[in-house]
Amino acid sequence: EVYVAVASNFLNPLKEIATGYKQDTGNRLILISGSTGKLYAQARHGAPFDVLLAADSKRPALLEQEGVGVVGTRFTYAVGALILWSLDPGRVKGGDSLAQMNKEKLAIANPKTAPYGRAAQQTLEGLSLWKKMQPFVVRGENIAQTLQFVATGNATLGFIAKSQLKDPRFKLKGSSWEVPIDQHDPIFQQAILLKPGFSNDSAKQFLQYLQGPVAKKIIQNYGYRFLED
Amino acid sequence: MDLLEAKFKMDYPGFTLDMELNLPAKGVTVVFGPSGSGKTTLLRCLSGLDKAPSGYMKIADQVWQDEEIFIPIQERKIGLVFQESRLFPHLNIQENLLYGYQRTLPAERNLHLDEVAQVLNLEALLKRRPEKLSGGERQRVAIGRALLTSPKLLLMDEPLASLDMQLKAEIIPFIKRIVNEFKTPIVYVTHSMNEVLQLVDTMVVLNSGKVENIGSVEEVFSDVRLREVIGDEQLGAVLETSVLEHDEEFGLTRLDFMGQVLNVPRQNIPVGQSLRVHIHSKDVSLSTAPLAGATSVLNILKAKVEKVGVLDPKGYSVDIELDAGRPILATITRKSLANLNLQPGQPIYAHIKAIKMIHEGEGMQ
Amino acid sequence: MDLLEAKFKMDYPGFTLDMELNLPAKGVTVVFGPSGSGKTTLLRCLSGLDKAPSGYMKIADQVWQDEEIFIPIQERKIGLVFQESRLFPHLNIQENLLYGYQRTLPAERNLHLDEVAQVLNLEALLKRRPEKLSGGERQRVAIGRALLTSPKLLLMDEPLASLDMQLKAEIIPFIKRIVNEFKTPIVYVTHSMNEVLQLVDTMVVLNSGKVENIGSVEEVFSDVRLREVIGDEQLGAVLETSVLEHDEEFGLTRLDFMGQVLNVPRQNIPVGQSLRVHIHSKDVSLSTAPLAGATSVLNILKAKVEKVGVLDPKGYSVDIELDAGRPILATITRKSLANLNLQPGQPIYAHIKAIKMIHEGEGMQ
Amino acid sequence: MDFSLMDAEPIWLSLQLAGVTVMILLALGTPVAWWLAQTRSRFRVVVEAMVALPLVLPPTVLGFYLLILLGPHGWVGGPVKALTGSALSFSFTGLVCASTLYSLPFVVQPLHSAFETIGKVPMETAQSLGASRWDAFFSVITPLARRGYLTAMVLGFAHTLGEFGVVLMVGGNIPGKTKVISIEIYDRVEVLEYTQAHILSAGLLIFSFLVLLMVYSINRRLPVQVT
Amino acid sequence: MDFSLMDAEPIWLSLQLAGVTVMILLALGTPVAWWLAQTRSRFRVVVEAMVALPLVLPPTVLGFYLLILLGPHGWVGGPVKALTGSALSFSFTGLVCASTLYSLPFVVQPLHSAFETIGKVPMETAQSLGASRWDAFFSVITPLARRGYLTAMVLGFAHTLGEFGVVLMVGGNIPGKTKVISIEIYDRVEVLEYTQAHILSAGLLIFSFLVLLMVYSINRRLPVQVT
Ligand SMILES: Nc1ncnc2c1ncn2[C@@H]1O[C@H](COP(=O)(O)OP(=O)(O)OP(=O)(O)O)[C@@H](O)[C@H]1O
Ligand SMILES: Nc1ncnc2c1ncn2[C@@H]1O[C@H](COP(=O)(O)OP(=O)(O)OP(=O)(O)O)[C@@H](O)[C@H]1O
Ligand SMILES: [Mg+2]
Ligand SMILES: [Mg+2]
Repeated sequence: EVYVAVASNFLNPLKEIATGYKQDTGNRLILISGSTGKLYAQARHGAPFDVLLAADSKRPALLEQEGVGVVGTRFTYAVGALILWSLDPGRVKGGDSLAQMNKEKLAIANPKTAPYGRAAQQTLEGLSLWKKMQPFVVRGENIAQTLQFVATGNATLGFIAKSQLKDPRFKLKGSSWEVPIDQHDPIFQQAILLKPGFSNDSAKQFLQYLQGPVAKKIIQNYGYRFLED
Repeated sequence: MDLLEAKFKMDYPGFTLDMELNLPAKGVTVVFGPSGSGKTTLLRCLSGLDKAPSGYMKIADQVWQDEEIFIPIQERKIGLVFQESRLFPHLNIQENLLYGYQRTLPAERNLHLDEVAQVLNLEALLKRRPEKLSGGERQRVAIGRALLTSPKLLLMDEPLASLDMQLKAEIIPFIKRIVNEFKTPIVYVTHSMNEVLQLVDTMVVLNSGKVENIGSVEEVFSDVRLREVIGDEQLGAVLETSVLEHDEEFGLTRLDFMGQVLNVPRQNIPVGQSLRVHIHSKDVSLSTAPLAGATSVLNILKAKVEKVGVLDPKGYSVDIELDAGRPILATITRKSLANLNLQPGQPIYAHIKAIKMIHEGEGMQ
Repeated sequence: MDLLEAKFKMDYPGFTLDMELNLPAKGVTVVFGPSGSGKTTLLRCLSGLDKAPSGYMKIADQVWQDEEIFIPIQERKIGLVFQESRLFPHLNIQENLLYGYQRTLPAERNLHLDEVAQVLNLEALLKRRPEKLSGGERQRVAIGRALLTSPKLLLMDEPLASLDMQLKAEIIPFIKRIVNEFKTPIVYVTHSMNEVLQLVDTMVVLNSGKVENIGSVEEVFSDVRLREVIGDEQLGAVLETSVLEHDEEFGLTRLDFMGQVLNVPRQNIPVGQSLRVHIHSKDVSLSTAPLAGATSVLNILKAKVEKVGVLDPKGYSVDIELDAGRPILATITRKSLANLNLQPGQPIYAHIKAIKMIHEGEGMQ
Repeated sequence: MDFSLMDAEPIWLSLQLAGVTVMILLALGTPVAWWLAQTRSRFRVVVEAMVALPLVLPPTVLGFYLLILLGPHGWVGGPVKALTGSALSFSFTGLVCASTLYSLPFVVQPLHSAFETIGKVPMETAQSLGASRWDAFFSVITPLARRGYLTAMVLGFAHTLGEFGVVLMVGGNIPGKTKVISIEIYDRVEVLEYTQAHILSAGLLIFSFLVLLMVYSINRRLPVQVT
Repeated sequence: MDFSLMDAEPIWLSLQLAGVTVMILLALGTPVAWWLAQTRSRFRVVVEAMVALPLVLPPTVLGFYLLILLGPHGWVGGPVKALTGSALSFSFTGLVCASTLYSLPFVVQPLHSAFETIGKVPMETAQSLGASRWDAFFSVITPLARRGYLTAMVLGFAHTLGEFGVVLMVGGNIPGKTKVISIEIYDRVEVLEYTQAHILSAGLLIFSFLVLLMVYSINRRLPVQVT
């Protein structure tokens, strides 16, 4: 058994991977999802996680420094992509769809706490819309909540993760615009082996599997890119 | 004359109140009866706290309850003294006293704080909280609080039960004053015969939720059948007299009773004013001739034997009904009866061994 | 003899209780005094509910309170009847009655539910909740609850205040039985002189937190200085007599009082047993010669004039102290005094106009 | 310092939110609790049970349902939008609605309990002295229920202050509008700004402690016994 | 069906947690509330104020501090680890500790309020009938405080059931160990599994509703008035 702490936005892909992994190796993954910040704090204070799949690169790096993560096991398992999305099929045509906001809300993840939020802010800054958008912006605690703001019709537009749009279970429709990758700092989602997993061979094996072709295929299906891209 | 008419039927498991009342809506109506006979329940119905189903109540042409109408208690302008004092714990004594007062139109207020506090001896307690009062003090506050609403009808449930005789002697005249001065009718529940005698105009005797007797004090007190309820000792004549003169030298007051004279200790009452006296049947002894020798038994009434009561074979005394203009009752022993050989119509001397003056401060226990 | 010694000082703003008591720890000690005089406070100190600082209390060689010792109330084995009934609202009547009973060692229980419920007339109410009881019913439950703890000392605060005379007449003998049969000392607070007379062995008169008088009933009742507190009407002789014989024909009982005979209505008491009688000073009239003519005034005692009281210039009557073996008090009018021309030492006939038998059921108001 | 300016707003907003919410809760909770304490209706237990239900759902989930309800297509938000031009979500008003619903049990329950303990005697007594039911309620019942109100206010206020799940969801974390102090602290912890989180937490705790201390001291000075 | 099996565990865990927590809370809250109602100590207001403080912090933040406290290096977790081999964080015991602290005000406040309203008369009366203080407490005070206990239990239970901020932080969302129903629902919403979230929420609500209905009905059938 491997205890895998996973950022909420990667939970669905990881579930698929876990199914395959179990078939291939017979090992079971126990998934613990949460926000990266929470998982980090828990890992630091003795959580029995073997592996952490974070939504950013900062916190795995910190864990490595602080000796909670095993040095040298950190790697980027996926690179996220940002999408501007609306339920309204005709609403989003490109970046300039943002210009015509009128009493509407634009949902983004909290730039302070969520990498996708920071990316959204950078995108808007690049478009010189950040200041102008302020009256319309609502912030979700994380990227999942951001999606809910839009999906429930409370916000017309929202910057969400491409993986969410691609998630087969979500069955999202509407109109969208994929933000070009150079408009914001890349969203590196890193994994790291944690101390409790150091003696757990299955954990190391799982990290290998995550970088293997089967897993990569699944990750790609969710719209993630890879470092190599 | 103004009447208070009421008809209530209340059913509790194990107890049924079922009564019809027709009372003068003036003076004091004393409700008397054993514990659990329904006195409090009656007051609750009269006040509107409880609503007897299909009950009826009317006072001085105002219907307070019938099939359609039910005037809620707060609009009835009644004053209610509960059996327990029920002070508001969050208010001090003054605030308690003024609670109803402040809710009375200024024009309708006929009593004020100062006077009430003084009569009820509460002046030193005004700033205190109810929980720091003695039982009797609390009871007095409850009385004051109800009086200060200047009610149109006053309902009092054993208001003086926990007070000493001196306080009673001060409060009872005050209650009488309210009756006389403001014409407030009072329905007054008590177990104390002394309170009854001093206050009563109309008497209602209850038993097991039913009215046992109802009438003027003279009628009720000389009703031999009520011996049980009223108490052996209290049975007798209640007579209305008037003050004839004061004998300052010997400290006597002479009363006129239907042309005969009764001597009683000096009373502080103006000549000509009326005074109610109570002559217990046990305090009347009979003799066929006037007494010889100097004696301090000063009151002898000439009367006629009206009726010699039935001598219960197991009893040791017998009631003799006399006629001295008004009925007088004498309870004498078997032996006396044998000595006297009484016949109806026979003239007789009734020696009144004790006369109870029923007025302020007298005769309180 | 067992004593109850106590010394308490309690300070409230506006009231100070400061008293030292030295009482026989047997029989009934009646605490008497006006409202607010400290009766309840005294009972609270005696019971251990309140702890008077540097107070002292000792009963029958057991120290309950001194500088070091303070026995908490629940270990004092007392029975306490509060002025308010204080029933437990979450328990029904039977559970209320049994609350203390169940906390008493079976070996120490001297009364049981059936008997108590019967005497207090509560049998029909056992399954009911306190809020569905009348005021008097609640009070009776409170009495029963305290009695059922079979206490070593019983403290009762106006226990019969809201009861009618028939109930009183049933409960008082029961209380006496507890005193006699179980030797339970009782400290009994009351405002009712009738209760005092029927129960009292020792009397404590309080006023403004101080002891005004303390002593046997004979002493206190013939203390002319206590007229104010005791009440004009109650002043007089309390005499111990014994039953001489019963006259079945005339329904009389003859009592022996120091060799003289008193006739009273037939009493249901065995010959030889003692009976306490109360002769109010106002019911004694005097004559220099025996009476002629048939009369129902049957009781004449030969006595000597002991002392003629001071005639208050504003008063209308005067107290004459007589000696008939025991002191007897007669209160006669100015006029009688003038007629009689009394001299100390002079033989005199005291006509006893009324005798109050102080025992079960008699003389209740 | 810029730092202090930045932090003042969420605090102020939180206090406003908690204050307004508690006031609405008292105004709303009082009649509900009174009804519950008085009625003999069979529905009483149903309402009693329903009042406690908002507590059972996780705040975020409750927030999610409220987001739908108060949003532009929701049963409540829709009509409101039609009337006023904007829905209730992402607005201070929306926050107040959400907090009110969520903290309702903390106000209704203690009041209900207080009213029930008071019983019918004080009301009867006040009416017998000529007070109308309204008058009696405010002059007698309310003061006698003081401890209940205190409990209700403290629980309601503190809970509104600390809650963030519902508020985050319904409010959208808009600075100056719906970003309350609890969200602010939460964010700091999320992004590992522990020192500032500590400072804010400590500040909030100390402030609340002082407020509570004051409230309880005043309460203590008022006469205690209500038997 | 696999689905139902998967969901049973968090529900069961939640009920266990809420049950155990409420029991501990009653055992702990009763003496605290009783002390508060009895004492004339100056510390009373301080303790009163402190009891409400856990509410003021956002649950996650409180959870964060508890995580530190109960963790292997924490003041509480450290010694416990030295003794038992494992710290309190990420364990059921840890969850119970955290929930207890967080729900404490919901139990202490209503009980305090109930005890204060009861006053000293019933205790005096019971003692005068020979009951020791303990005996009197259980035979008289507790039944008279029934409404207070009801409020305390309902609020404590419901709040523990619904809370997830603290629990998520301290417990770590470990399936079968610390993953309670509230977290489960939260997760479903997070990943947009709305249908399942709805089902779970509805189930939780209905279940809680029925439990509360039962509790209140029993309470109603017991004699009401406690004046
Ligand atoms: N807690 C208190 N604080 C201040 N004064 C008090 C307190 N308790 C009693 N008193 C006062 O002490 C005096 C004596 O009270 P206590 O209850 O002993 O009187 P009591 O003799 O029993 O009177 P009652 O016959 O009216 O019951 C009263 O004047 C009362 O106001
Ligand atoms: N709510 C109730 N449910 C059942 N019985 C009741 C209820 N209220 C009163 N009773 C019964 O009704 C009878 C009359 O009660 P009520 O209070 O009118 O008596 P009371 O004449 O005032 O007696 P007391 O002199 O003892 O105060 C009593 O036997 C009492 O037990
Ligand atoms: Mg009554
Ligand atoms: Mg008293």
